[in-house]
Amino acid sequence: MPISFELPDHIQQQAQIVKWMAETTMRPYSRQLDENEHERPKEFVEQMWPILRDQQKATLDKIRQQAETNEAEGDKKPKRDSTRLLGLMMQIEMLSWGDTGDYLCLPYPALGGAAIEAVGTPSQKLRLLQRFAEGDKPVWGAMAITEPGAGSDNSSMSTTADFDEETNEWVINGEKIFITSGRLALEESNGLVIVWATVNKAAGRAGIKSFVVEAGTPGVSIGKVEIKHGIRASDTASIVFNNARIPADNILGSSEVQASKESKGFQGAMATFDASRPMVAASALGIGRASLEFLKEKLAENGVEIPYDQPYYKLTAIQRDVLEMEAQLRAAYLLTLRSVVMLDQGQSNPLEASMAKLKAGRVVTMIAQKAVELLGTMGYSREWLAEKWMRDAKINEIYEGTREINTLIVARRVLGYSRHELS
Amino acid sequence: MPISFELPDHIQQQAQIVKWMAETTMRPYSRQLDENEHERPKEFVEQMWPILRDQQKATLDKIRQQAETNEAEGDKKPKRDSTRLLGLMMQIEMLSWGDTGDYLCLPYPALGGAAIEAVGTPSQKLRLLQRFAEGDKPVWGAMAITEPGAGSDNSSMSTTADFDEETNEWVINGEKIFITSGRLALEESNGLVIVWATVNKAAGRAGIKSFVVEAGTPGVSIGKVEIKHGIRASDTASIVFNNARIPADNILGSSEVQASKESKGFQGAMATFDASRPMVAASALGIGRASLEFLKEKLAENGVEIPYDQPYYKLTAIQRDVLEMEAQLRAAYLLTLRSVVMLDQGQSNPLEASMAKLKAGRVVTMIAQKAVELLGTMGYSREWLAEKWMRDAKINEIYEGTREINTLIVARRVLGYSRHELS
Amino acid sequence: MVSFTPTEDQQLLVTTINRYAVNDVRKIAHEADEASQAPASVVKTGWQIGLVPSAIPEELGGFGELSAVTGALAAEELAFGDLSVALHILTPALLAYPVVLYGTAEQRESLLPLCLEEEIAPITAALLEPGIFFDPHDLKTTASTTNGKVTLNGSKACVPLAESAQWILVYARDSESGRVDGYLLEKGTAGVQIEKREILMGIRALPTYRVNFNNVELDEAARLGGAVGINYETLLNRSRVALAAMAVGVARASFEYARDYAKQRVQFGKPIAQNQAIAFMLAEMAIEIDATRLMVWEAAEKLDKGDDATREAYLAKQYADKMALFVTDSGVQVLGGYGFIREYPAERWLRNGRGFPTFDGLAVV
Amino acid sequence: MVSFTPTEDQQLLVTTINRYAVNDVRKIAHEADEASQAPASVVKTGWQIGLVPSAIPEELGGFGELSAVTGALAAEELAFGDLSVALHILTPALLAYPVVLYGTAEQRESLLPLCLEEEIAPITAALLEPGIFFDPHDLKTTASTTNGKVTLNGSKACVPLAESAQWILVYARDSESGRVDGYLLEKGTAGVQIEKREILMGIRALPTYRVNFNNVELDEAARLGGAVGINYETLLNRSRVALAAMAVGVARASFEYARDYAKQRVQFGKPIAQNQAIAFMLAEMAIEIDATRLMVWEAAEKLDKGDDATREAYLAKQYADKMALFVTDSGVQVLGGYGFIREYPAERWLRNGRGFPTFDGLAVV
Repeated sequence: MPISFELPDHIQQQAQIVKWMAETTMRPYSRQLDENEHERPKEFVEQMWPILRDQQKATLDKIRQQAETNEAEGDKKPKRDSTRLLGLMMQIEMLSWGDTGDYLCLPYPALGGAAIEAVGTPSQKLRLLQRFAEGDKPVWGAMAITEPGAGSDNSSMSTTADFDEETNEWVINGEKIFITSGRLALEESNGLVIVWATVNKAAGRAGIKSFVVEAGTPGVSIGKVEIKHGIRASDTASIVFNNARIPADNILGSSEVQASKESKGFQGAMATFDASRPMVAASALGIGRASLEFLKEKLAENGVEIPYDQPYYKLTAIQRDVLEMEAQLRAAYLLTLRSVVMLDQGQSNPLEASMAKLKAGRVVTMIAQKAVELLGTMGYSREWLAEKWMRDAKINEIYEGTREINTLIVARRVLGYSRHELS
Repeated sequence: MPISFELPDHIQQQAQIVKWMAETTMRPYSRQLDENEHERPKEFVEQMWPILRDQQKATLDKIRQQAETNEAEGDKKPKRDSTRLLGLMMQIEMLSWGDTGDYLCLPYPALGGAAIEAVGTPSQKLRLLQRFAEGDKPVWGAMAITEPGAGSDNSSMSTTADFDEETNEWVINGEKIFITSGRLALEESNGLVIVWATVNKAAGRAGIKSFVVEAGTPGVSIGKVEIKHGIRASDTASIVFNNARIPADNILGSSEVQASKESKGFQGAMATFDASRPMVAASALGIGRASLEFLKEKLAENGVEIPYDQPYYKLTAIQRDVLEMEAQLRAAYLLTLRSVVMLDQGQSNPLEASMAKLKAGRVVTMIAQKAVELLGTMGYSREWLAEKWMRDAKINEIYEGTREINTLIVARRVLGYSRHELS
Repeated sequence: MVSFTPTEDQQLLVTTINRYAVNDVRKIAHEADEASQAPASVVKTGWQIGLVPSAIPEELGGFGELSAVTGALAAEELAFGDLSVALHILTPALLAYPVVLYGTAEQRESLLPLCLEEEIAPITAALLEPGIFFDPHDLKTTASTTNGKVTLNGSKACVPLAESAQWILVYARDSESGRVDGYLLEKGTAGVQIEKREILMGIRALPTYRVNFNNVELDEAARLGGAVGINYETLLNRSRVALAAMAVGVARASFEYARDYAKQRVQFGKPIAQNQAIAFMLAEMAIEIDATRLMVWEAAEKLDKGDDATREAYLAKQYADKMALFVTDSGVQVLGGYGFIREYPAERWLRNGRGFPTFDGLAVV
Repeated sequence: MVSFTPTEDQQLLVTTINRYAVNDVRKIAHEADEASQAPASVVKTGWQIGLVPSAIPEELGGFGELSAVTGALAAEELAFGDLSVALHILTPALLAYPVVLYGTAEQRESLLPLCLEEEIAPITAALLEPGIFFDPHDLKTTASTTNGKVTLNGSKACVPLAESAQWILVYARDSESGRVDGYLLEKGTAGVQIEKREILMGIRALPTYRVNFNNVELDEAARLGGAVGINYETLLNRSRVALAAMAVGVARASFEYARDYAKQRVQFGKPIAQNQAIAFMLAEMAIEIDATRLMVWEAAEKLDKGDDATREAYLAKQYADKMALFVTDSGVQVLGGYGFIREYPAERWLRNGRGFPTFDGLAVV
């Protein structure tokens, strides 16, 4: 089909609904949740749980069907709804426009679910994701990768998983940090956390597998709950594993994956990120949009309108800045849109995903910081949300691959270099 | 003495005189010399030769005296005139304000002389520099380091110098490129070129020594004369050495240096650059200043004045740009000033020199490029000099250490890292 | 439905132009720049790809395809070869497209057939005006109408191929209403003075001229679109899209050359592309090029849908201007000393890339 | 004679302040930020370094040394410790220095001795005004003089330590002449309303207040400098220099922390500082910090010489605002995830660093 930027109506309508929710259940509480860190966005979570739960239920039903048909017709890659991720992108942008901290508290499998979908077997999906598809109480999923010593260097993990033949269990030891919704998943709901650990340190990447740790597992405890620069409504915790024992079948993936001496398991993790980066970018766009819209609104109240047909020499400094911010945000939006549509069309997009994540992170950080400046003393005041959006925005240059890591990925792809040729 | 930015009167007067010369013998010919590449700035050279020749003569007399006194009192580091390089900086800035291409055609020992002063013995200085201190015909010096394959990587030189016991001569073979005034030195005057060559390739840096090749040496020929983006009045040539034989004493430095298995010789070259980088920065500043002054003049003619006490929200886009250009140029000027004054005070300044060179190169490139834009069709026209200054400015991010090389040097110094720890 | 895939026809066209850009244009770009003239044969080959003819309505013998998206794809690819040649080959569009869009029956029938000839059509347009400031909404060139006659006064700058042009489309502001119209001016009309060729930093192979109008008298029939006139803002947007697309082409040329150079150029024992400083610069270049292209496509698609594309076109052009400078300057930087030597193309791309903020009206889709 | 070497006295002062900044201030900076209050003991220790007292004329018991250069050196070093504490300790200068420079004999004798006490002097000043736009040359707070009485009306924002202040120096525009003067306002004057404490993104340990003036009646003797008044532009320049110097201090703190972190933090088998991406960022940070400091010193020296320093001070401040954001943002970036955690100082430096464009009049040398 020819080049087009036209969003399907149903997706635009969805986005409008989400915007309305953001205005009614997120924005009104943004300041309070920022000032009272570790308080939870109750209203938002309660409103979202039934929706997400039923979506999850539908997804599981699909998987169940496929599992059956597959037995019948043999394995077939299920045809993808070609606007699924596009819709997701628009919803995430609007949710993050409402409040990124709240958005990160969505009661759903999150990255943990993404990992399960990426490498889990059908039966694992059905068993592990069921909790997100039933009940009145919200349930959270999370992903635990980063370690105190490791940062972006996931290949050098020190968290270990040893198999205990006698009890037929995996025994996990180590500490993970910076886990979004870690406490929500393990202490405040009957959730689960995907933990990346090595079964063979000597094997490096190849030894790394992903394990499912469920709430209530003995030997698992929440360590530190972080106090942060921004996204304070989001739960960021560390988890300590002290001889934590989990069932043998809680290692993710088919028996080949589990056995494989290659780094399939690790690549699984990375694949999860390729899928998630565009959504991180979408979330970033929401903050940039919130910040820019608010700025323009306040400028208009003070008599500053933004023209779109004036030559440079007739612009004021502020008009020039806002036009630059708008162009940059549009550039980031379009790069994100491209990376998402590629996934919907079943194309691999690691380059485009990192381009989008990198550009969006940088642009919204710039926009939110600039907005604070252009709004003067009010921009710097906690009476308005501009300063909060500046603090929220910055996380997008840090989490799920820092600016530097993503630039490195883009550079490698652009140059056709391996990890060894360009590090 | 306390913190002060006050330039001594005599230096300000010098600068005024140089500015007058720039206005009368450089600017009027800038366009013509740019359009007719490889034409020489005759008027300028003729006016400068007697001045530089007599300065050189005075310098040599000093050296002669010192040589004598030193024999008497033993070697003492000569006390430095504490404003010598400061004066030089101001003069170079003004000359380059006039025309950088012309400035690079100054009839004097240039980098070649700097090398001779840095590592040459007193007798070598007297013998080799005499030609720059006498006669009616201008004489040029030059420095040949870069090779087709090597770029900034001077340690991997392939030009060789072998000693011929029988004739007691050095035999040089290889090719050097990007030599400023190379043709002026060897073909158009009785000048000389300092050539960096290895006496022992296996020894890497340690094997590299500097040799003096004088005009008229058999086996030396000018290869390619470059056609360039900017500084077109400057002579940039390559030199081919085909069994070029030079006297044994034309290796620079004392017998220890010559014999040394360490890289004293190479460090000599690098020391030359530490001394020359601030002057390259000074030359860059001249272009930036020319470009910015011209821009402000034309803007004023069109009713745009630059205020210095207005809040940001009351500025136009152009005023904001010009204020930014001015601040940036001042920052580069002050970093350069600091690195020069340190040298005058006998302090080592490799970090500050690279900071100045890097900042000045980047700033003037930005200023000159921006000026072309803000001057619209006239900025892009060859009827005005703005576009020429843009082309001239860019060389400052490239020669005598690219932007990247200088950033690397700054980074190493700032981090306390060796070449091996940070490359 | 969102999609980033050109149609098969478009892909075929791009491939054709790419072959021309690489095999014909690149080979002569340096000499053309030095000689301030592109070889006639190369211009003719480029013209015969048929970009402008295909936009001529079918009833007049063309293909009736005037698509901004297709135009943007073609403009990028042509500029990837060389900007001077791209602007040269598309100069006839400066008059032809507005006539296709807004011309009266007479104007279309009399002028558009010129675009179906073997040789490049001798037609051009004049929008830019001399001086350091230019505002397309505040033209200094005026048209005053009195009993059936239109009188033009003023000066235009940077008019491509004006000297050899049979017809020049001149944009002027009505001295009463202030509205901007286009006026079709035939060679040799009294009061028209074409000055000696302009000398510019870049696009040196493209002849451009200052043109003065001193009480030039025209019949009212010379007004493009007659009484109805033109949609000036739309034409400005079509020009913004064309130029932004060309900026992408120039930048892509510089980027690809720098990328390949950095991979083969060995220093300190490894390709310089293996230094993060160089690799990261190349990554940024790639991102900015892709981002700009997407902005160009979005604006172009809006034009093809008939929506108001002012905001998108304006932002895309503004973004492209900055991107072109950043990328072409980085292209020179990556090459180091060789970036400063004219036998290497990087410095030409920088000279051409720097010009986009001042090229208003020099191209159209 | 050009020189970049502070005097021995200045170096001694800087060493003293540095010891205080490192040993006393850094230790409490995080808690103070969280608690929105700096410990009184730390404030007292800082006050007793004697920066403000030393500026009081000798005949009143001070050392009579009011040097912009010395003030800039001190401001950088204090802000290197913590910006809130630096602004807190120097708040009395906001009233004291203008009085030293322009006060009448009575004003000097009645007010300056407050600065010689053990405890920090309870005096401050009010320049900034509410709203998103602020122009010091277009104050909304007005002073109208009628038969010997001055009436103040308007609102001020971001007035440090206003609640505990005995005296506030209020800048207002004369409703007739339009000229700006300073008015000395004593605690409890009728019509003065100090609102509840402001909440800001940064400088959280510094209490600042909105202050409203509703027909506040003062004796004309309250005008600083009496009939002669003040040199307002000079005071603005002294404020620009002070703030720019503090921006250098904050940036230097962030840079040094990031540099040391990058050298010890090992990833992929080596310190992250050995990646060009990180190393080059640190190099740029170092250059911008040095450049800004030199600009600050140049403006300060001009002030000390009594020359008009408007251009230098304005450019230095503008440059410092940008530099502070670039450096403190990079400081967070270098730390990665830890840069986002409040127990690490980088994010506090970013919140403080971002504020400089809006701190007009919050410090003075």
